[in-house]
Amino acid sequence: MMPLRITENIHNWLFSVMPEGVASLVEMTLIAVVYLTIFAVAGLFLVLLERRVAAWFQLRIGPNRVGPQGLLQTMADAIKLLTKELTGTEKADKFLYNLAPYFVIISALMALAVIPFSAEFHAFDINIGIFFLIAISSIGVIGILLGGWSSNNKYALIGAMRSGVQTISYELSVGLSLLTMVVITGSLQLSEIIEVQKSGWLILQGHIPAAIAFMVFMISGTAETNRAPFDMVEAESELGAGFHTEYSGMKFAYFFLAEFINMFIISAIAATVFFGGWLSPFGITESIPELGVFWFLLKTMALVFLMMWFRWTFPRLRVDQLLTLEWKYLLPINLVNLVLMALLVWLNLTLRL
Amino acid sequence: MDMETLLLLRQEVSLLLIALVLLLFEIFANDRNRAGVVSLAIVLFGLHTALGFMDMKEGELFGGMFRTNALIHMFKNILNLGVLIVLLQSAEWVKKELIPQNRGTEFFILMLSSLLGLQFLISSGDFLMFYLGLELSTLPLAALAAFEIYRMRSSEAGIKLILSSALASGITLFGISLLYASSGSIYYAELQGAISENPLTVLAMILFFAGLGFKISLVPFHFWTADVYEGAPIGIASYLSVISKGAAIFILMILFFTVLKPLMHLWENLFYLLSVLTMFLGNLFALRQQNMKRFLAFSSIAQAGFILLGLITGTTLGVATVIYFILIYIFSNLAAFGVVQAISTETGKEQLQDYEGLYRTNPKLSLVMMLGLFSLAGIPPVAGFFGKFFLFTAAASKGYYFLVFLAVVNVTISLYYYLLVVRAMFLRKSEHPIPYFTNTVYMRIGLVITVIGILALGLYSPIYDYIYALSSTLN
Amino acid sequence: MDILSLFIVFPLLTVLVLLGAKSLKQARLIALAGTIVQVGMSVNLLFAYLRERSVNDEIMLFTRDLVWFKDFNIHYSIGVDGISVALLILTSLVVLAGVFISWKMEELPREFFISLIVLSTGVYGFFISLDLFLMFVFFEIAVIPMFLLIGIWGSGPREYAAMKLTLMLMGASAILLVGILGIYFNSGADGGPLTFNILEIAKVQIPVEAQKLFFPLTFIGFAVIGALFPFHTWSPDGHASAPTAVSMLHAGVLMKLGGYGVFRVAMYLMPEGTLHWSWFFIVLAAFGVIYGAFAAIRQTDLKYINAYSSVSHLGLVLFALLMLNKTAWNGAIIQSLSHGFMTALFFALIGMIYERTHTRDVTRLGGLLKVIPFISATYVIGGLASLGLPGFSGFVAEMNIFVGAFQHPEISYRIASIFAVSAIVVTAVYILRVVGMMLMGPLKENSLTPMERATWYEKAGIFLMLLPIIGIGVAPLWLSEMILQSIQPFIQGVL
Amino acid sequence: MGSEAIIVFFLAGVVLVTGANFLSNLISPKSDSDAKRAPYESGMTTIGPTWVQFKVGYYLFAILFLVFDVEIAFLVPWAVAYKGIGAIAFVEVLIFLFILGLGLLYAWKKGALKWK
Amino acid sequence: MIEGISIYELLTVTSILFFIGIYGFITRKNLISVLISVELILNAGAVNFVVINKYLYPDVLQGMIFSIFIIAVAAAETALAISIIINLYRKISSVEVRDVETMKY
Repeated sequence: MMPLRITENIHNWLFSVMPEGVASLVEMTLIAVVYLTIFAVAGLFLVLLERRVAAWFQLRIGPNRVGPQGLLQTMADAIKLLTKELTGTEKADKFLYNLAPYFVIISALMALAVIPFSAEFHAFDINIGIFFLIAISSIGVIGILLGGWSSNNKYALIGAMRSGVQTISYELSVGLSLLTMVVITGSLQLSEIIEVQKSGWLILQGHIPAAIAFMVFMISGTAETNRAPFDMVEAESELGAGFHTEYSGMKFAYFFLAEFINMFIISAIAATVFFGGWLSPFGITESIPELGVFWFLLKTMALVFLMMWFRWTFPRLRVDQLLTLEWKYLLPINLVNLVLMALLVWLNLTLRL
Repeated sequence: MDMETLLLLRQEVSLLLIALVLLLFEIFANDRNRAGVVSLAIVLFGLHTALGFMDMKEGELFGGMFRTNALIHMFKNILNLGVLIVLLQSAEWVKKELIPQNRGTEFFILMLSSLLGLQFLISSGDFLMFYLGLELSTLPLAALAAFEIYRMRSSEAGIKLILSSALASGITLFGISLLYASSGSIYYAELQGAISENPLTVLAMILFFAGLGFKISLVPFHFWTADVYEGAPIGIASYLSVISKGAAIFILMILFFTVLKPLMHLWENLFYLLSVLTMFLGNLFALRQQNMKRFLAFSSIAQAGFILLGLITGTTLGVATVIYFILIYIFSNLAAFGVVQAISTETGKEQLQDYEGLYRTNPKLSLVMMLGLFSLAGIPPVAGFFGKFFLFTAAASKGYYFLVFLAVVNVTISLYYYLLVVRAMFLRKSEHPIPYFTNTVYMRIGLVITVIGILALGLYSPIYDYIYALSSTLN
Repeated sequence: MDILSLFIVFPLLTVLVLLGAKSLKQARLIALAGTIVQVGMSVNLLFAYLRERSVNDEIMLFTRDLVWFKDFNIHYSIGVDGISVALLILTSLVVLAGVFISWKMEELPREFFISLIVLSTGVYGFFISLDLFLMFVFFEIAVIPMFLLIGIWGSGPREYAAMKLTLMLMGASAILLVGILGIYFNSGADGGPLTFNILEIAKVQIPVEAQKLFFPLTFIGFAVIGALFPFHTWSPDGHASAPTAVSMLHAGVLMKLGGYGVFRVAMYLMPEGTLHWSWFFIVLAAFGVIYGAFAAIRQTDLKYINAYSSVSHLGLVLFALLMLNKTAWNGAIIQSLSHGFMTALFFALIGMIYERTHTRDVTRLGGLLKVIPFISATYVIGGLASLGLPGFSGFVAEMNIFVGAFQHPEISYRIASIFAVSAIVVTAVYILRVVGMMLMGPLKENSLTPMERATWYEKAGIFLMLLPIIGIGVAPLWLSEMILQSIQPFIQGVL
Repeated sequence: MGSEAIIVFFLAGVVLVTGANFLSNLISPKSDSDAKRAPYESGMTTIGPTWVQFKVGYYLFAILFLVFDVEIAFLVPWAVAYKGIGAIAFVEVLIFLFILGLGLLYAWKKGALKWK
Repeated sequence: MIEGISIYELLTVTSILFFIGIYGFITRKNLISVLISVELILNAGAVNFVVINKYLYPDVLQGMIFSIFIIAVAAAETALAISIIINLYRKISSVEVRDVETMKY
């Protein structure tokens, strides 16, 4: 229990040396700093991972010069981006143009807040966790739309519109597949969802419908993060860089960062909802809760890897194929699946260990 | 979800089923049998209307959200009948305009959805159901108003309707929230004892009134009326003018006579003022209209002012006379709108001067029109007279003689513009009269029903007695 | 079917049959048959009434009472007394004469006769109803066909006239409605059930304050159709534009509704109100009498002359009614009848003259006695009756009125009476002026064309009007007796 | 942590973006030219206005999304409460989804799901 | 319930929101802005319900449920209004209020 006690210790210590208001302020600042760090580190790490995985798939080495095994490559990229000039387009809507990154970053950050890294490492265990996640993740698309629209660039605009139609379409499937699982748990609170999984991960509890829901969730989650094969938003061969064509330097980095964090979030949610989050498989390390973070990250990274795998496996979809996939396949499947799950729960056919 | 529940919801369920059947029809229809939707919808809805006359038990559902009793049930039947007439009268237009564009089914589905909303509205037992009913009845209408997508005016009507209705319902909503704040419930039954006079409740009542005032097109909320009536397809205009208005008045009456009864000394004055304003404004604006639809729009504003005369009483007599008047008003206004519809569908003419010499070419249509207008004006022996007379009696029973006096002055003003139409049809001769044409079976049935209603409702008194007997259950 | 309901049902049946008529010939035959039967019915009613009256001293005879709207206590309640019977006979005769006069109605004949008969139904119903609501219904039924009759078949500014007439009369009826409602809500004796029945309300004392409030409303409501000054303006325009038969019916019958209503409703039910307001309305009525007479002098259009003389004569009726005594009332009712026949006769004759000369302008006519002697002669007779020559009905009526008026104890009323009497002189002036200009003297251009003598149907119409004028004039006591008998209960009520 | 966490994270996001922007402004080079500010259009000068009229398909999907998103909003409470209610909740959601499914079918049939 | 903030402050906020909506509805010249104003009014109502429910009558969830339905209805309303506005725009290439005032009195 050591690493988790730290927070409590700090908490107690803070409140013992300072007046209450100041203490909580400091504590909050600490939390913010910790999460910002996670945010940045995760982002940088994922970018690196992506490049390495891509290289691995293509039988190349990938970044390997900066730092040991190229580990500092993305760090260097970040510094480079920081020093780049910030240019803007003429006639752009300056206010919205500058506002857009806030939307994407804040929504990603807030989504991160509700992710349970472990039983104790959980900043914001709200009772409507999943609902909150669905809600907050749809704010990101506003940033994308604003960015595209305010850039005064046709590519950006088209990219943004495509992104809009794609994100909102697939959001339905994300929501519905998560709801399918909520039917089993009867709760939206992420900690409770994990609690339920102590008697078996949900993907096992709900067997067939849960598997369908998982697949749907991964597909639509990938689409929602605008990743390949659903990346016609930023299809470089058609649209330059898509909605962030006119963003440079640090401002571009925000979108880039947010995209990877979103990928992490999607994977984390999938890991939490379907694979028991920080629970160890079959409870093998139940006695050592410190390993929760490890299990959580392991599962998440596995799913992240899966998403990267998609990228190099499937060709990019055309916009009509993309919408057909969602509206004519995923959505009806999801609706039926929901009913199936409801039936399962009603008839008590779920599996419990 | 047992049988008894379903039986209480019978009207709504059957409406919903019809809408779904039509939806299925649309999904599986092909180009050849698409036109069949008109007959299908009308026959189904006719059955629904006929079945509605079966007795229904009294009861509550969903913990009091939905309630029904003989009075509400009867009013639903009135609405059904009205909508049936509207559908019959619109059949030809749908066939001519919408079926080729492949949009015929939607017309019926939206219309029935709106009716469904109204039925929930008048059956509501709490403000949530009330709000949902209100919105469900308005939104499809906005879509319908904008239904002739190739006409600018139709879109204009649609946007005006949706924006102003949204404003009104927003204000109502705010009023409901304040009412909820002051009394802690949204259920009528619980509110009934909980309302007391304090500034918050009064404010809540006034705000709440806005939404219904909008639907009834009382004067501060009437701005949309004429434009929407003119721009929207005629069937929609007639629906707006009678069905949705009638239902709104009915629920307004229920709410103000039961829930808000403790504030009666306040809303009496409010109604008094609005009644006078509405009558005068509606009538004065109607005087100068040249477009038949606008003309009927203002006339229907004025009629709303008359209806307030009955609402002001807060008694059983008021309830009975108002319902009776609405029933008559449905028939009269639909007769007038029906003729406008028939002529517009056939020739596209909607101006008053186009009607000159109509009697010499289309005597039957002009007779129907004359009956309808006389009924609207309140001339015996057609039904409208009885409706108005009883409304005035209701107002006079509370001692509002001066209000009645103002109302009769308005009746005279209104007679002038109704006679303008009669003058055009009967007195004038025209170089280019509307040529003779025969109506479709549906239109004929639609018009004949209205004529029977206009002639029979007043002279045949058991109808009023029945309404009166049911009305006494409200208080 | 009782003898009175027949008066409503039969005309409606006639209308139904008329709907099937294809041509002018069919239409006028059906209308003629229908109206002849109506005359038969009314004559039959007269004898039945006289028989019944000798054994029965109820206020109203042949009453019938069916509940209509029970919550409002509205009944289909009918019954007649002598006054109603007399007016019913007047109506049926004028309608029949109207059908004769309209023998050559070319334009939309079917609709014309239907409107005419609907109008007469309204009038019949009005005269026989004992229920205020029913009365009001028939009142409006009688007014509305006028719009079509003047608007479609009229001449000159017919649309304007039709609109003005309809709106003024309907406006009046609207005011009347307030009055009726006022009466209704004060008709419950000590919290008893409210009623529209005239006889029952008469038994109840309506609170004096209410009477003072609602009497003027009711009075004006009815008096407008009786052409009370200053609400008479619809009448000349309406008459001038209306087709002949309609003018006859209008002046002969419809305007009587006013006097009858004032008498039977306003004054009977609200005696205190009457006493309180009578001075005001007497001034108006007297002024109307004089004004009508002087206005008639100034006119050159025959119809306008007759219209203003109607205003004058009917002003006299209201004037007499307000004098509140038996003799005056008797005179008022005889005046109603007499004026009904007389003015109908005039309008019929004016119509015939117009048909032949195509003008109604007196200054352009002259020497008609030479070319159309029958019509001219009857015009002279009508004129003499109108200015109150003994031997004709006008004399009996005006005699009674002025005698009654002078019986009034108050000096101010007598002064008003003197003014009203002076109108007779003026009447003589305008009647004789017209006769002199139009019938005597040399022929003028409009009179030169060869003219058709009066046809058989025209003569029939004229005789129908002429006979009662002479009849009343020669044997007034018979009529007076019937009327006085009927006035009796009113006397007790009012005085 | 209570609900104030959300404010903390919001502020953290604001601080992050603002701070990084500030930093970047501090250390990045600044030069300005017309060419730099011109919108990018594959190396060509831009043609016509940028904010072009979009095909209606986008809006169509947006509206469809609205329908189903609101549906999810209603399903959430249902899903949470489902276990405790049982049969009746199942029937109700069946009706709900049936009507929605018909709506989807209708949109399908009408070609609203086709990207033209 | 938020500590340190009483119902009065929250209701003041919603009232301000409400009147901003009304003001916007009357003064805005652009149909979309008008629509947004209407949404402000609706949201003011929705927030009101939640606040009142939470602060005054926390036992029964009437207000909460109501607000969910308000959101749904507002969505439907917006969808419909936007569709009509798009249709208008396709015809007259404008979403200005003055351009959709062809019918007057």
